[in-house]
Amino acid sequence: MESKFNARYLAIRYGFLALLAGLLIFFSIFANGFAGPRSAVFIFQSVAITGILALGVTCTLVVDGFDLSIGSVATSSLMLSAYMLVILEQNAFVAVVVCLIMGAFVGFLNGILIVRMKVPDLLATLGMMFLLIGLQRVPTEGRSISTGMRLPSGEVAEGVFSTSFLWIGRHRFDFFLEKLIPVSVLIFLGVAFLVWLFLELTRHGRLMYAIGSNERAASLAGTNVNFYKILAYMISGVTASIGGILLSARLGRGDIASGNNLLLDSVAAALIGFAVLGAAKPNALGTAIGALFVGVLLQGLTMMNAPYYTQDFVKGGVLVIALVFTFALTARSHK
Amino acid sequence: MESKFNARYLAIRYGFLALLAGLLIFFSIFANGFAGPRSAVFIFQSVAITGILALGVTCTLVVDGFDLSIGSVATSSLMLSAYMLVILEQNAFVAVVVCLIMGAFVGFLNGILIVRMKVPDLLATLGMMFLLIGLQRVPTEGRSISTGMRLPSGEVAEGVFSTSFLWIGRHRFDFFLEKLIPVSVLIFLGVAFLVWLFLELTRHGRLMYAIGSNERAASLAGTNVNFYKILAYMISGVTASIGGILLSARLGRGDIASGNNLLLDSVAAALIGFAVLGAAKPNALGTAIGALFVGVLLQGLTMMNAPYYTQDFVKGGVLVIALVFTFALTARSHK
Amino acid sequence: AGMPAPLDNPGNVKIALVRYLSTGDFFQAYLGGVESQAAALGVDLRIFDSRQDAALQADMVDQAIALGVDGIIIQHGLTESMKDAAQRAVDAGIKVVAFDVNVENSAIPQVEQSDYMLGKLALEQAIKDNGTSFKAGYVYVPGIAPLDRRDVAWQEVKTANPGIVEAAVFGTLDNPIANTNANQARSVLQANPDITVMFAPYDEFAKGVKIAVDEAGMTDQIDIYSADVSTADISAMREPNSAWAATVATNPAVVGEVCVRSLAIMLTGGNPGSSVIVPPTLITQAFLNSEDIKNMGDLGSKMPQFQHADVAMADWMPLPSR
Amino acid sequence: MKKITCKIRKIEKSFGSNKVLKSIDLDLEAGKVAVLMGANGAGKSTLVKILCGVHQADSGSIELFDQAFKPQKPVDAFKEGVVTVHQSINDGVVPDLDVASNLMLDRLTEKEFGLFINQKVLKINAKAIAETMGISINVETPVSELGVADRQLIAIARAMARKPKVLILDEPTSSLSSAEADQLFTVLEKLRKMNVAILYISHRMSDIRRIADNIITMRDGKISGQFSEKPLDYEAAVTAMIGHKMTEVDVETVSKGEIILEFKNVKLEPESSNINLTINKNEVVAITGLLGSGKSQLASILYGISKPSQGSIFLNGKRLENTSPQEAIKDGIHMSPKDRASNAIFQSFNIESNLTVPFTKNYSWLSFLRFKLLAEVAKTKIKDIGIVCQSEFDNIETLSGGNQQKVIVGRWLLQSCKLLILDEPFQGVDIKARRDIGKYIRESAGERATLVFVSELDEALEIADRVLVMHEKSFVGEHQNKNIDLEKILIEISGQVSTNSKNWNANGI
Ligand SMILES: Nc1ncnc2c1ncn2[C@@H]1O[C@H](COP(=O)(O)OP(=O)(O)OP(=O)(O)O)[C@@H](O)[C@H]1O
Ligand SMILES: Nc1ncnc2c1ncn2[C@@H]1O[C@H](COP(=O)(O)OP(=O)(O)OP(=O)(O)O)[C@@H](O)[C@H]1O
Ligand SMILES: [Mg+2]
Ligand SMILES: [Mg+2]
Repeated sequence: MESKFNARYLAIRYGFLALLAGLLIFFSIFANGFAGPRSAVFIFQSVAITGILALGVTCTLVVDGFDLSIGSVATSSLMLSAYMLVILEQNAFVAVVVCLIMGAFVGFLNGILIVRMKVPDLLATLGMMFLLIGLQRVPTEGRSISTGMRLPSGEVAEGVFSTSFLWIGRHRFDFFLEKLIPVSVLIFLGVAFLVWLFLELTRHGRLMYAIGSNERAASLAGTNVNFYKILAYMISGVTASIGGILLSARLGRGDIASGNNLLLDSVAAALIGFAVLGAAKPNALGTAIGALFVGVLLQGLTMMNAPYYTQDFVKGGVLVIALVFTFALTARSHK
Repeated sequence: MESKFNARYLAIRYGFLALLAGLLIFFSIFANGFAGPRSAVFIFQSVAITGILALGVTCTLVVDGFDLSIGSVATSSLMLSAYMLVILEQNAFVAVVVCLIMGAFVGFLNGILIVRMKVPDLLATLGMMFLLIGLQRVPTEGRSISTGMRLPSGEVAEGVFSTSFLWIGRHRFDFFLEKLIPVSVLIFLGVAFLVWLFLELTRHGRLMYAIGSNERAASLAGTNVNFYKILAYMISGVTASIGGILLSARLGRGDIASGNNLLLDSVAAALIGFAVLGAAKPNALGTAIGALFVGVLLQGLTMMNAPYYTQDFVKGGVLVIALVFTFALTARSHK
Repeated sequence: AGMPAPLDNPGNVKIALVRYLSTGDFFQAYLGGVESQAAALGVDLRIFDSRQDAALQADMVDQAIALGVDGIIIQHGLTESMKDAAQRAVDAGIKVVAFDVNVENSAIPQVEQSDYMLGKLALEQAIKDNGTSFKAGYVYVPGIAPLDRRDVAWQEVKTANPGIVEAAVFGTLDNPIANTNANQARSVLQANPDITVMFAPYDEFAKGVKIAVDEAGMTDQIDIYSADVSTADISAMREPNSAWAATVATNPAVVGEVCVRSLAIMLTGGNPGSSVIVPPTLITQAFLNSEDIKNMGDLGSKMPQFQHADVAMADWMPLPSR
Repeated sequence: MKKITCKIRKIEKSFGSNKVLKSIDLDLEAGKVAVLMGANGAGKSTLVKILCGVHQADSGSIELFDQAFKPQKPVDAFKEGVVTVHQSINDGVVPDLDVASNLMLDRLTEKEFGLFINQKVLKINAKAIAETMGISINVETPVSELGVADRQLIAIARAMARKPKVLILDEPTSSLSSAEADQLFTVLEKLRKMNVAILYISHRMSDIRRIADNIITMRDGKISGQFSEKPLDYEAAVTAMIGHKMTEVDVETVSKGEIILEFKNVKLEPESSNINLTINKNEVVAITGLLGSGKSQLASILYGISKPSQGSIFLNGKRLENTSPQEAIKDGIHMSPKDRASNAIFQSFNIESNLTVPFTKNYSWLSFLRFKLLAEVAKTKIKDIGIVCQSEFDNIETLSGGNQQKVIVGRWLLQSCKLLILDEPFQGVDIKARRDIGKYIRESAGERATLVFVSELDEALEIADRVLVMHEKSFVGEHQNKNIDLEKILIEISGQVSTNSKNWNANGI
């Protein structure tokens, strides 16, 4: 860190945020209906689920891992909660708990595969992904789960998505304005805060970064590497299952087609997070901002009536430019 | 390597191949129509495109990179070839050359982003992926390209997929049996052979492995690291565009499609390749066999009339078990 | 010009199209229909694309409400996620029509391309061509609403005709759909070389099956029956010796127009009826060949019922220029 | 007459606001070994990196054979015949490839090699290169299975085989023992005769005495002295290097406390002889021996990483049954491992985080890190062991090699323990710092037993109360550090004593 807080330093640290601010101003002026508290809440809500997943991936990135199974964990949790509610006719609490346990268990399995069986992380989680994609469709033979559906046995499913479960996905708290803040946004913010707290402020977080930096050294310094790695994957599994629960509560049905893009979008958010505040490493704050960044961009483009394919294009373009900017600068200053 | 060629050594080296053989035998007995030369050719054909993409990814894995853009490069090449043929009314040769150049150029851009702009590989190629997904849809405003389509200008596109272009996707060479071997299979085998030759037997391949293992050391020993990294991404871009051309020639139209599954399947193949012959590192032979493995599995299950969701499940399950087996053993023998 | 209020001043009327699905020819053509009818009316159209994110789609309805639109078209989606959102729009005094999604609301007319009828007509043609006993392959991925509705027709036909044997069910939505299904169909044909009919009630499936049939050299033996149509499908059906015998389709552009017209009627205080059905049309290979139809435009001009559906009409209603 | 091969003039280099090189003038003569001495962080490696194209000078010029020489990247220097063995051993080898490819790595980058690799020819050539440095490893072994010493030998052998015109060796012997070092010196003799200009950087006086033709000393980024009159005045050189006279170390052996560590009939390998050994509180015991004599293996056993082939070890009378470093630390055993780059450094961390990693528990409240406390602790330790840095928040990668090593040793001195194990703690540490650290370790030795594994005898003599000698996984000698019989130790180290006895007892005579 140099004494002169020069232009480059500022660019690295705040370049990405400046870009975000620029986008916000641009859209506020040119996109009709973009500015305003409700629109802001939409943005948060639209990225809440990917954001939560991305925070989990961030934890695995910190220990130098990678979790490709999050998307499928989320959809499994979506299907599982629907199964619990509609077919097994359980209440909301049971459904939520079972989903969280499922997420933790999948994360645990991933972790065991990686630390005990020494399967490379990409490979282990990829296998898990395929496994779950198949598994989640077995109980209903690939059908979506909704009240009144006919089961393979011929019976009709009588359970319903209880109001308390739907509350998770649909309730909005008053906050200055009436019915402003959805539960999912609060959960997103809560998860982001917790993951940030954990990674940045606790010794466990620091040890996880140590493992990501040099696993051998961490182990020789007395860190229980296996424990922390498994923990990272369990966090990732749990956050993904939270994402799935939120999705389920919003949809009100176990829809097998939903959640396709969760994996790539959350990976994108976590990776964009590298660029925030010039961190150049996985970090919770960056991930949350990364997710919001994508949300702002898509919302703005939608408001400007851009066709869907230009949204991908602009998303990619802005991403590349923003990142080139940040990383090229960071790299140079390290020379 | 110990003197005793013991059971573990054999298991590591040939376990995966044994599993493949086991599957072949199983399906030959239980899946009606599985055994036989035509069926074998289908398997090759069904994995030709993912296999070719996977070989490209392998090259980027070798230099410790990763290319997430291959799926979208392939679909871009699909659209571009159709655009060249149908709308610009070019001949097959021009269309193929332009697609290959496009692939090389995208790879070059990826490489530049990574080596010059220091953008982490996952991030650079992810951005490129979004960019291409959007870009490939812009010229036709999200429509598929086929002869007779109405252009945004109001004109009708008169160009056709020429027979010589379709030949690439549809011709079959006689080989003992009449019309047995499709062009795409030959191309797959050719690409596999070339990539294998390049990685294993040339000094360039060896240097690329050196870069993947220790970039700094390779650079200090005089390796032009940037050149080889860019080269790896260019190979990956070119192979992906070959995949796209084959797809286009098989479909006979410029089909708006996402390359998500192409991406995941080819990554799977490349990663499974780690386990083949106990290599525990990216390698061309392994990748090709990995692709075939997935092909055999899917073909067999389809022939046994297994519902589509069990296919994912079995794919994931066999993958995980095979890999646990291989990696757990490899790790233990390294102790 | 001559339209009832509030359309007498159409520049001040804002309508929103809230989409669940957008990628692909059908949806692009549908959008084209919506746009051209909206342009003919002169209203301000806003498009919200949720890209298959059902939760986001519900949010988008709320966004449209916040924007103060006068009318909303909900295009596809899930009943469960859209029901409440649609109700909120109705509560806000906004006119709403829903296309291909049942939002369980009596104030909201349902525009439908009857998926059941699509399947039914295609299968009737198959029976006409092949008799009531044949060995069939069926392409189906459960859990996708329109495919599930088409499946109902298939199940009925099967029960009604015990001579029809379902030799294999396969299908996948893995991208690129046509290519992946071609691979599966190849395997199926290899395992069941005596199949004579392929029911592939989605044109991407049909395309895949056609590739497989061509590659297996079984074009003479097999007939493919499908749903949906596009320019590319027309050329595939018309290839020499094509196995693709018939498809049943509604013109997606027409569906789009009907949606906007229904909404316009509601805005002016009228009632298009609780269910607006756009009738499907049977398109056979023979017809395409005899009329030398090359693209969707030709199809429209040779088949007036495909070009324009006389539903949701009013005498003041301006139509898009052809 | 003098034949100047390489003329360095007015080279300046800064990293940010840190001015590292201040107008360096230096001549390298053909057929001469110029030894560059300087405290940790003086700027030696930076100068080397400028010469070989890793860094570019901010100003100044270099002439090679009277031609301007400005390498932009390593290849440029290579092509001109400037060959470097870098200080960081991991910069020299590619672990996933086999020894043969590693030895031939630079050849592989050349067009002349041809497109295809003939594995047989590659192996033959590699073996030839290996022989120059007396490397006897199977060339098909992957380097990842080798220890630091072998890796360093590979990097050196490759450089030697390049037929360099200017050869730069940055602490080449830092992880070699005298036998391998001797091999290196033999080869250097040969190169000297072939008129190669050699720049040799080392902190080991024994090396310097052995091969220096002239000595250049650096201090704070400036040349502080040049010595070329024979006989070379080593004492003056050291003075020029550290800025004042070096005080002689005189180890005052202390009275020992109670027994802390006890080996009972321990065998490292089934064939090696029994070890019976006690280590006491308050004493510092150095264990020395050749490469591969089993020092690190012994350390790893104490630290719970591996198990002895038989026998038992007691700590404070309790049998040691650790299976991981974590458990060892809980028992009060601290170990600073050798090979800091692979085993100790967290590259993305700053100094403070690197120092405190094992003891975060002590500096946190309900798992929350107490950042102020951490910074204070780090600051104190930086002062205690004299780490040259700008602040405790510097990234560890920006430190010079020796200073990185100090951080790693400092890490294990943060908290008191029962048994402190230091494996090659002075790797790359300059003489003065070594003495300072040694003094610090001795001063703080009161409440624990201390075991130091070193392959340099000098280092052992500077720090220890007692010196033990290992050879082929067995102990062969024990000496109180008072009027030590150096002849005898050297004989023991080289393994020329008969060790017929299958039992070996050392209980501090
Ligand atoms: N990449 C870098 N960025 C910032 N500062 C650096 C960098 N490399 C070295 N320095 C600083 O330059 C100074 C000189 O370091 P150098 O490595 O040249 O020392 P050295 O003389 O080789 O020491 P040692 O004997 O410990 O190897 C040190 O203060 C170090 O902190
Ligand atoms: N944990 C272990 N288990 C089995 N063998 C080991 C272990 N550690 C080292 N060895 C082997 O024992 C031999 C002695 O190595 P060790 O590293 O202990 O020697 P050393 O005297 O410490 O040498 P150095 O100076 O290189 O550190 C080497 O051949 C090494 O491969
Ligand atoms: Mg140095
Ligand atoms: Mg050692």
